[in-house]
Amino acid sequence: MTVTPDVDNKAVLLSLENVTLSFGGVKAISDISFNILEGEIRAIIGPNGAGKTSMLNVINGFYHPQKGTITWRGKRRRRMKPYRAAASGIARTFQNVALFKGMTTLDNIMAGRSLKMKRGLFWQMLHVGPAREEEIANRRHVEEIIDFLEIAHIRKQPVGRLPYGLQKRVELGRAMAMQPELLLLDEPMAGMNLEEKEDMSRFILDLNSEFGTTIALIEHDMGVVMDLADRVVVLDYGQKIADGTPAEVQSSQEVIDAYLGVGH
Amino acid sequence: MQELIHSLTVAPFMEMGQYPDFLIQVVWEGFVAGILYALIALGFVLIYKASGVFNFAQGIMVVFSALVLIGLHEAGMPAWIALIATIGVMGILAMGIERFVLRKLVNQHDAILLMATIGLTLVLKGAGQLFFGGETKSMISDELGFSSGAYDWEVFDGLVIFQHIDIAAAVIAVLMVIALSLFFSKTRIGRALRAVADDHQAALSVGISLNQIWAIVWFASGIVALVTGIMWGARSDVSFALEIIALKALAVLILGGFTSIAGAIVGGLLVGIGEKLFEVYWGPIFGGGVEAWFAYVLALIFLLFRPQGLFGERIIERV
Amino acid sequence: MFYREAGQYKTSYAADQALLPLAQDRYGIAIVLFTAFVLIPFFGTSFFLVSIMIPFLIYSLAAVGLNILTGYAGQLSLGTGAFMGVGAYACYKLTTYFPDVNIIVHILLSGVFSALVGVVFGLPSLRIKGLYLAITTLAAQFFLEWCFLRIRWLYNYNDSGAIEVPNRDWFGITVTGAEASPVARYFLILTVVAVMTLIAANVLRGRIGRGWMMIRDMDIAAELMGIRPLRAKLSAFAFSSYYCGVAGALMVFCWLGSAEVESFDINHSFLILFMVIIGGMGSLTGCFLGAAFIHVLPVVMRAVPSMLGWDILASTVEHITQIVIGLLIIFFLIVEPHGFARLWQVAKEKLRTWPFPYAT
Amino acid sequence: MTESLGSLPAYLLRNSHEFADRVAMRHKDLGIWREWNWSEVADEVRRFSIGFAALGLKRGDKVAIVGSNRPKLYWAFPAIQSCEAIPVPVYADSVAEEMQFVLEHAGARFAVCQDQEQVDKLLSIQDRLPDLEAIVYDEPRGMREYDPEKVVAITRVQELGDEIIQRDKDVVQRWSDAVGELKIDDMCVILYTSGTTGRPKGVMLSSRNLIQTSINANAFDNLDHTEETIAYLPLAWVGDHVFSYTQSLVAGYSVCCPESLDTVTVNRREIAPTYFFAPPRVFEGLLTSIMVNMEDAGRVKRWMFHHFIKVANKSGERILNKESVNPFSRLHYKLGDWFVYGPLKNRLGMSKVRVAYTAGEAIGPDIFRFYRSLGINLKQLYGQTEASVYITAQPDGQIDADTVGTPSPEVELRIEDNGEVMYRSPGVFMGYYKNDLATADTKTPDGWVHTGDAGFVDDAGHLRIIDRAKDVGKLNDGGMFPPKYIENKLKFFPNIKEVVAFGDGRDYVSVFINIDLTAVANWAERNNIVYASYQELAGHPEVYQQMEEHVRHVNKDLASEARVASAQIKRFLVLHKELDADDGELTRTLKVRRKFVNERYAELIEALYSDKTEQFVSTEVVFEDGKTGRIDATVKLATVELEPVREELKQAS
Repeated sequence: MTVTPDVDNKAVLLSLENVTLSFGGVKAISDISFNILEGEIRAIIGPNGAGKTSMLNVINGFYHPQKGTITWRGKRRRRMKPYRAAASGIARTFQNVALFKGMTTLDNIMAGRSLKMKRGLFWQMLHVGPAREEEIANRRHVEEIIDFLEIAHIRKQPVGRLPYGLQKRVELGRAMAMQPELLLLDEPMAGMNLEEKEDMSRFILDLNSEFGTTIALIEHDMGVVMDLADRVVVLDYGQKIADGTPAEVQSSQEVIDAYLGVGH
Repeated sequence: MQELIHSLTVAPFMEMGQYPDFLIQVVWEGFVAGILYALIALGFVLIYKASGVFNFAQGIMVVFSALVLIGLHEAGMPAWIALIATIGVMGILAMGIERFVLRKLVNQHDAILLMATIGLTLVLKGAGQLFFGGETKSMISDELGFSSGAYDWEVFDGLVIFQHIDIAAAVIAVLMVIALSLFFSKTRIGRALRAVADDHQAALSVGISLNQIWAIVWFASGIVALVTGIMWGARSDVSFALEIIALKALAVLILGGFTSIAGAIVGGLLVGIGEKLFEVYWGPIFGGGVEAWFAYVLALIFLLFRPQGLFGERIIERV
Repeated sequence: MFYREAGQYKTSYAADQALLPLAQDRYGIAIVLFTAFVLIPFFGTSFFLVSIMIPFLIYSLAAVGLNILTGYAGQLSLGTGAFMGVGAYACYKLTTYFPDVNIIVHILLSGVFSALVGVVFGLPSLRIKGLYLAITTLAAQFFLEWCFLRIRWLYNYNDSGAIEVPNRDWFGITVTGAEASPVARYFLILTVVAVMTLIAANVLRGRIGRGWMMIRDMDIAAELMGIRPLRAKLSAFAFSSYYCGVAGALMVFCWLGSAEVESFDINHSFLILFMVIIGGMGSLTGCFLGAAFIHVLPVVMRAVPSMLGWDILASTVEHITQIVIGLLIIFFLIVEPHGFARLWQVAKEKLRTWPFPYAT
Repeated sequence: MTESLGSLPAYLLRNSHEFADRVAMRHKDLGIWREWNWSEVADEVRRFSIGFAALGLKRGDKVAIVGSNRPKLYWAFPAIQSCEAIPVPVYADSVAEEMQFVLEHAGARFAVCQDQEQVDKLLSIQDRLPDLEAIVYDEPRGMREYDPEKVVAITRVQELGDEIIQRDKDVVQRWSDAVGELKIDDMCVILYTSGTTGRPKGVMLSSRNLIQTSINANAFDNLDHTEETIAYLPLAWVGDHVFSYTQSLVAGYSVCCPESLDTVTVNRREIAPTYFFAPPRVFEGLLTSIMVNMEDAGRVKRWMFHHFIKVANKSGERILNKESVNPFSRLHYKLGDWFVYGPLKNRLGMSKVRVAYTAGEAIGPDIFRFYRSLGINLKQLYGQTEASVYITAQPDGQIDADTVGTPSPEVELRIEDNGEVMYRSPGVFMGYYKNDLATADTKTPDGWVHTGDAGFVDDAGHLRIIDRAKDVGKLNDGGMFPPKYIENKLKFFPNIKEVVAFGDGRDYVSVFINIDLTAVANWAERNNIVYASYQELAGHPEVYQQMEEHVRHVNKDLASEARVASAQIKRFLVLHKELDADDGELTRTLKVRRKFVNERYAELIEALYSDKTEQFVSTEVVFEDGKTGRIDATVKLATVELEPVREELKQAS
C-alpha cells in the first residue's frame, strides 16, 4: 500500500495507515490508508454505507480502530478520547445537525470556544475580572464568525426554531469557533437548496483560504465535491477504491462502477 | 482491623454452615420477598414494554388496590364481590389514565412521562388516604380464603417454617407469570402488545388502536398490582410505607432490564434473597437496617459494570 | 406592553451579556429585592415570615440546587433530600466541634460536605444516563437516610436521634436556635439565598454553565467540542449538592430548629423535584416560582376551609392538597412541560412584542 | 441667520471642539454598537485624508464611494472634501454597467468601496475605466489576494496618514489650515440622479448649497446636537446625504449605521431615532406588516387594537396638532396610548421620534394619518437633488395628507402657466456635471429651477403636487389625464403594489395593476385559495373582482372632482409578473420607467383599447442569478362601468 505523495510539498497533517474498524465482526472500514495535507480540502465520497462517517468517527476519536495507526502532525496517535482529539485541534460537524437545542445561536458558537476558556470557578462565580474579560474576548471572536457566516439576524434566537439551512450554518460556526487545524464536515450541504449550497460552498472555500483551515468533508453532491476539493478519496463497502484529484477520481473505472453498479 | 475483615468475609459463612436450617429459612423469606418485588417489577415491565412509559406509580397502585379491596369489604361487600369490584376499579383507573394522561402526552420525552406518573402517584396517594384513611390496615386474607397456618419442616436438627400465605404467594406468582406468558403468546391482544413494543405500525395492523393497548396494559399491571397488594398485605400490613419499599422494584429493573419479564423475576429474586442474606449475616456489622439500601447499592454497583442490565444488549452509540 | 425597549442599545459586550439586559427587568428585580429586604421584614407578621417566607426561600435554594443538576446539566436526581441532610448534619457537627466559629461560616462550609458526597454518588453518571441514573440517586437517598439513622455520632449519640440547633449570634444578633427572632433568621436566609442565586446565575452563563448545558443538550457533540463529560457532570453534582447542602443546613438551623432523619426522606426529594418541574427545568426564576407554588398552595388550602367556616379535618385538607398538586403536575406536563418559567417567558415575550402576537 | 462656516470639513472640526465628547456616529458591528465621538471622528477623518493625499489624491479629483451605510464610507466624504477633491457616491446595488457609466462620466481617479463585492464589480469593469487608479476598501474579508498597489484598505490609508503625522508634526496644522481655506462656493459633491428616463445626470452641489440648506432645515424643525438618526437609505441619494451627513455635521447630531439591511427594523428599535426619514414605501410596508401581524393576534387583542386605532383616528391627529380636544376623548386616547400606540411605536422603534419625514412620492392619506394618529410627528416634504432636498415642507401643526407643505426657509416658489412648479433657493445646484445642455434646460439664468412637476398652491399657502408636468396628458375628448394622480389613488389600496395608467391621446383611461404579493397571498391563505404561482394568483377571478371594486372606488373619487372627472378608468388588467428593476421596468429607486413599459407591453395596451377579453403576451425576464428567460401568459382584460358625473360639475369644467 502506497501513501499518496505530498502534493506541492505540503506537510502531512494526518495520516491513516491500514486502519480497520469493525463492530461485532461487521467490518465498517477495512484496511484503509490515506492522508490529509495541511491546508487542503479533502473530500471523502462513496455510496451510502461505505464507511464515510465511521472514518470521521475514527479521526476524531469517537471510534477506536482495531488495527492500523493514525499519525497526527507526525506523531503516532494513541487511543484517545474525543475531547482529547478536540484539544489537539480537530473539530467537526454532524450529518444530522447536532446543535445544542436549548441554546441560542450565540451560545452555540460560544460553546465552540469551550477549550479556549480556562478561568476557574472562583472568577466564574463572581463573573467579574478575568472570567468576564475571557468571556468578552471570546464573544468578540464569536461575533467575527457570526459576521463571517452572515447570521447576525439570528444571533439571539434559540437554534431549535431555525430553518435547517441556517442550523447547518450555525453548526459550521460552532466548529469554526474551535479554531481547528482540521475541520471534519459530515455532509455539510445535505438537505439544502441550491442557493444555500452556494452559500455554504463559499463559506467553506473562504474558511480554507482566509484562515488556512484544513478541511475534510463528506458530501454526496458530486458537483460540489468537484468544485471544492483538492483531493478526493472514494470508499465503497469500507474499502478505498480510489484516491486522487477530482479529475482522476472521476475518470476511475472502479468509481464509476461503484456508483452505477450499486445503483446509487 | 483484622477482626473486621474476619467478620465481613469469614464469620457470616461460618454461621451459615453452622445453622443450615436458619439459612434455609432466610433464603425462603428472601425468596418470598423477592417474588413480591418481582411482581411489582412485572407491572413496570408490562407498561414499559408496551408504551415506553416508566411507571413510577406502580408502587402506589399496589397500595391503592389493596386499600380499595379492604375499603369495599369494610363497606359491607363480601370479599369475593369486593375483589371483583376492585378489579373493576383498576380497569376504570387504567382507562382514565389512558384517556386523560397518556393520550395527552403522546410523543413526549421519556422524562416527562416519568414525571407524569410521579404526579399520578401523588393523586393516588392523596385519594387513597382521603377515601380509606391514612392508618395501617390489615388484609382480608381469611375472607379471601388464605389460611393463616404454617407448614413446618424439620431439617438439619432444626425447624424451617413455611407460612401458608407465603407458599400461596409463590404459587400465585408462578401462575400469574404463566398466565401472562400465555396471554402474550396465545391471544390476539397479547401478540399485539408484544408487537407494539417493537413496531407501532405492526400493532395497528392487528386492528387494535394504540390507545386500547395502553388501557389494556395499564389494566393488566393494575391486576398485577392488586395481586401483589393482597399477597403483601396478607404477609404484613397495608400501609403507605409500602410505596417506598416498592421503589426497590426499580433496582430490580436495573438488574433484570426494563423489558424482560424473565429479567424482572430473576432480578426480583436476586434482590429479595440477597438483601435478606445481607441483612441477617452482614447487617449487624453495620448496625442493622441495611435492607433499606442494599437493593439500590447492588443495582448501582451492577450498573457500573454492566450498564445494559443482565439481559440487555450492548448499545453502540452512533454519531 | 410594559417592555418599552426602544432606545435600549448596548455599546459593549459586557452590557449585552449582562444578567438583565433590559431596563424593565432591572426595575422589576429592584422592586422584588426592595419588597424582600424592606417591605416584608417591616410589614410581615411573624407567622408570614416563619410559615411562608422562610420555608419558601429555603426550598427555593434547594430547587436551585436540583435545577442546576437536572435542569441545566440534564442529570435526573431523586436524592435531593439526602443531600440536604448531609448539609444539615455537617453543620450540626461543625457547630459541635467549633462552637466559637461564626455560624455563617458553618452553614456555608456544610455545603462542602454535601458537595463531596454528591461527587461520590455522581461518579456513576459517567456511565449511566437518564432513568438509570435516577435510580442510582435513589441509592444515595436510602443509603444516606440509613446513615442518618444508624450512625449515632452524627447526632452526638443523643437518645432522641434528632439534632437540636443551638443559639448562635451574628454581629450580636441571635440568628439560629429557639431564641432567634423570625426577622433575624429571615434576613440571614434571604441574604444567603440572594447571593447564592446570583452566583448560580453567574456560573450558569459562563464557561462552566455552558459546559453543563452542552452535556445536557447533546453529550456527544459536547465531548467533541472538548468538554470532558466526567468533569462536567461531577462539577454539576458538586455544585448542585453544595446548594442542597446549604439549603439543608439553613432548613434545620434557621427554620425547623431540630431535625431527624424524616426531615430528609425521599418525600422531600420528590417535593423539591415537583418544585423544579412545576417551576420549570433550566430556569432560576422557575425555582422560585415552583417553590412558592408548591409551598404556598398547601398553606393557602389549609387556610381556606377555616376562612369559609367549613369544618374539615386538617388531614383531609392535606390529602386533597396532595391530589391537587398531583393533578397540577400532570396538567402542567400536558399543557406546558416547561413549567411556570416558560409561562413567564411566554408572557414576557408577549409583553415585549405587544400588541403583536409574535416578534417580527 | 447663523453665520455659516466655509465647508463641511470645517463643521467637522468645529464639532470636534464644540461637541468633542458627544457621540457623532454609531455602528452596530460584531453585535454591539460601536461609538465614535466627534473628536474621534475628526481624528479618523484627518488620518484618512492625509493618507489619501499621500496616495495621490489632489484638488479636483473625483472619488467614487460605493457601498452601504458604514461609518468609514461616511468619513470618506470629509476626508476627500478636505483635499479639495469631490466625492461621487454611487448606488451600491447598481450593476457593473450602470456603475461604469457614472465612474466614467465623473472620471473618478479613486473609488472607496465597502467590501469585496463592490471591489470585484469595479475590477470587472476596470478596463473601461482608464481614470481609475486605485480602490480603497473598508471590509477586509476576502481581500487577501488583491494587488496591494491597486486595492488598499482604508485602515492602511489611515496608517499611511499616521506615518506622515509621525514624521511631520506640522502636517496636522497644515491640514486644518487647508480645511479652513476651503471655498464655500466650490463644488463639494456630485450626486447622480437615477433619472426616470435616459442616463443619470451628475448634480453638482456646492458647499454653500448644502450648508445653507442644512442650517435652514435644522432651524425649521429645531434640530440640534441631541438628535439621533439612523442611516439606512442609499448613500448616493441626496436625502441620505443631507439627513445623515450635512445636517448632522451642521447640527452636531449622531448618526447610527445598522448592522445590515436585514436588521434595520431591530436596529431602529434599539436606537429609537428622534429624527427619521423614510420613503412612503417603507411606511406602507410597515403598516401592511402591522395589519398582517394583528390578523394573527388573539380575539381580544385584535378587538382592542382596532378599537383604539379608531379612537386614534378620531382624536389622535388633533391632539398631535395641539388642537382642543374634550377631556374624555383625551383620556380615551391616553388609554390607547398605554395599550396600543405606545407599544406599537416601541416595536416600530419610533417611540422617540420628534420629526419624521416622508417624501419622494405621494403617500396614501390613510397611511399618513395612521402614523400621525399614533402620535408620530410624520410630515411630508417636497424636494429634489437639484434643490439640495428642501423645496417645501410641512410646518408642525399644519399638516394635510394631500399637500407637501409651505416653501422651506429662503425658498421662492412659482407656478408656470402650464402648471409646472418652479423654485429658487440657496440650495439650487451649480449645474449638471459635463452636461450644460441639460443644465440650461432645467435652470434659468436667474436661478429658477424647473421641477418638472405640475401642481398648485392652495388657499392656505400649501403646495399640492398633481403629477409630472410632462406626464399630464389629454384624452381625446379634451379632458385632463394625470396618470400618477390616478395611479396613486389605486396604489393606496394595500393589495395593490404598482399601477401604470394610460390615456394620453386615447378615448378613455385604462390601467395595468400589479398586486401586492404579501397582502394578496395572505388573503389567499386565509380564504383557502390555492395557487401555484404569482401568475396564477394575479389572474384569479376573485382577485380581479377585488381590483374591480377598487377601480370603482377610485372612479367615484375622480367623478367628484371637476378637473379629473373625465379621467375615470374604463378598462384594466392585472399584470402577470411583478414590475422589476432587474428587467428595467423600474428604476433603482423603484419608480416605473413609463416609456420602457409602454414599449414592452404594447400588445397589452392595444388590447386594452380593443374589445378583447384576454391577450397573450410573452416577456423576457432576468432572473436573480443573471440568467434570462421568458414568461408566457394570457392576461385577462376587464371593463368597468363609469360613474355618472354630476351635471353641475360637468358644467364647471
